[in-house]
Amino acid sequence: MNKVLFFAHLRDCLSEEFLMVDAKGKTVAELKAEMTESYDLPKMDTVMTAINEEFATNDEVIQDGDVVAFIPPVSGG
Amino acid sequence: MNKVLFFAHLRDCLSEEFLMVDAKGKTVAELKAEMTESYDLPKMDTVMTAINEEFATNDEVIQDGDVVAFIPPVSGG
Amino acid sequence: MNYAISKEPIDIQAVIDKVIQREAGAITTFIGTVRELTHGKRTLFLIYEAYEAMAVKKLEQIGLEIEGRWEGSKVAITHRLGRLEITDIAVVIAVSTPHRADAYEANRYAIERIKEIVPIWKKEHWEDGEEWMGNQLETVAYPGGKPEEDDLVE
Amino acid sequence: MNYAISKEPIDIQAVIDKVIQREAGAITTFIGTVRELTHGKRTLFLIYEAYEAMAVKKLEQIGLEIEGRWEGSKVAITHRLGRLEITDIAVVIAVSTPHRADAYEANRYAIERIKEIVPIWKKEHWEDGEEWMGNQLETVAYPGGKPEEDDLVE
Repeated sequence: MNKVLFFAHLRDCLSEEFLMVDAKGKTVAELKAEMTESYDLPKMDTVMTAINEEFATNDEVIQDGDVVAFIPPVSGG
Repeated sequence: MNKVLFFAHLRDCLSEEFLMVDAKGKTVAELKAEMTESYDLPKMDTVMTAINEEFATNDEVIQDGDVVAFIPPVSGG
Repeated sequence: MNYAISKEPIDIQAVIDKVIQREAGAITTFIGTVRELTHGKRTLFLIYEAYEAMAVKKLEQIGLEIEGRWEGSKVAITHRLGRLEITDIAVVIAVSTPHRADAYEANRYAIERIKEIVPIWKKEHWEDGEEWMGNQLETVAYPGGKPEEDDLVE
Repeated sequence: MNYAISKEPIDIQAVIDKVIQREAGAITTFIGTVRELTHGKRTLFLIYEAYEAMAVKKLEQIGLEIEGRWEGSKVAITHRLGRLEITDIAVVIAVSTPHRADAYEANRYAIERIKEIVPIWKKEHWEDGEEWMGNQLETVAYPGGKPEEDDLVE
């Protein structure tokens, strides 16, 4: 299983801080597409993805136990 | 009479922080030349002059009571 | 630790103390504060949220980038989370270097990188609404005109 | 007073407090510290001396120049006098502005102007001698080679 984290406006849309999902073997792009459709998430094309706290590319394959996070454009500072 | 102030290496050369001098009617350049000769002051060509705490040009004329200061190249900061 | 996320007000001097070194002739700090007006629009307060573990890692990465690029530099960064009022401090960046030009350049680099890669988000609250900045959603209309991200992210 | 000469150690936070404003999104500080090594030559300590009344006036002038040039900026500068040890703070410059690019540029302008027009002098003390910096006298020979002024004045 995989913990999938949401932040900022995605968290507001979902009303959840995270979901437990079986994403093993899926690419980042595949998981993102599924999530976008299932939860009607807005503007996911601007959202980056992190696996285990490091930015991941769209074709990276998710392993069992990986923590995935969707990272909207940041606005710290 | 005029108070003439010295700083940094000029103060060390003179062993005085200031001198009382009658410089009324003299230009900055004239006073500087006299002082340089009388006290054998080194490298006065790099030294700026202030009258009453403002930088003065060489041809400015000193009035009675003006406070004159010789300002070696600064090194604050 | 030179890189931190804080739910309490940031002690500026404590961040500076982390970069003091005998080889340094210059320390610069950048202090990001909450500004009241942007293009005439009045901010009431902000909320900062972060992916905390990753944010600390990314701050560390920025510090390593700087120490690799500006010789003899030392870096410390603390970013605040939670609700911030006008004039409250959101971030403090301290950089020490042997020579002063580097201290300015390296510090500027740090804040620009924070705005690129550190997972921290700011929600602006105005009199007539609220919005996560940087989200580019355009899903909420603000009668007073929506401020541009580039003008806000400081 | 936003412009000061101090014989006591400088309280950085107190200088920063002078430039806090609701319109500011950024505050930069420059902290000049006493560096131990310059081109491999070891400084033991420094003495700073000033033409105090004029120095304060010139710091004020620099502040006015900045506030005229960078809109919405606010400036405070304190310079230390007397004997300073390695890592001691010689000068603190704080500048607040609405936007961050200005805060860096205006702060950099302040330190460069201080080195041009503020009547403050630094005497370096090394193991093998001492010298007023910026005097370009070349009347004292240092076996270890005399450091260049440009490399020292920070």
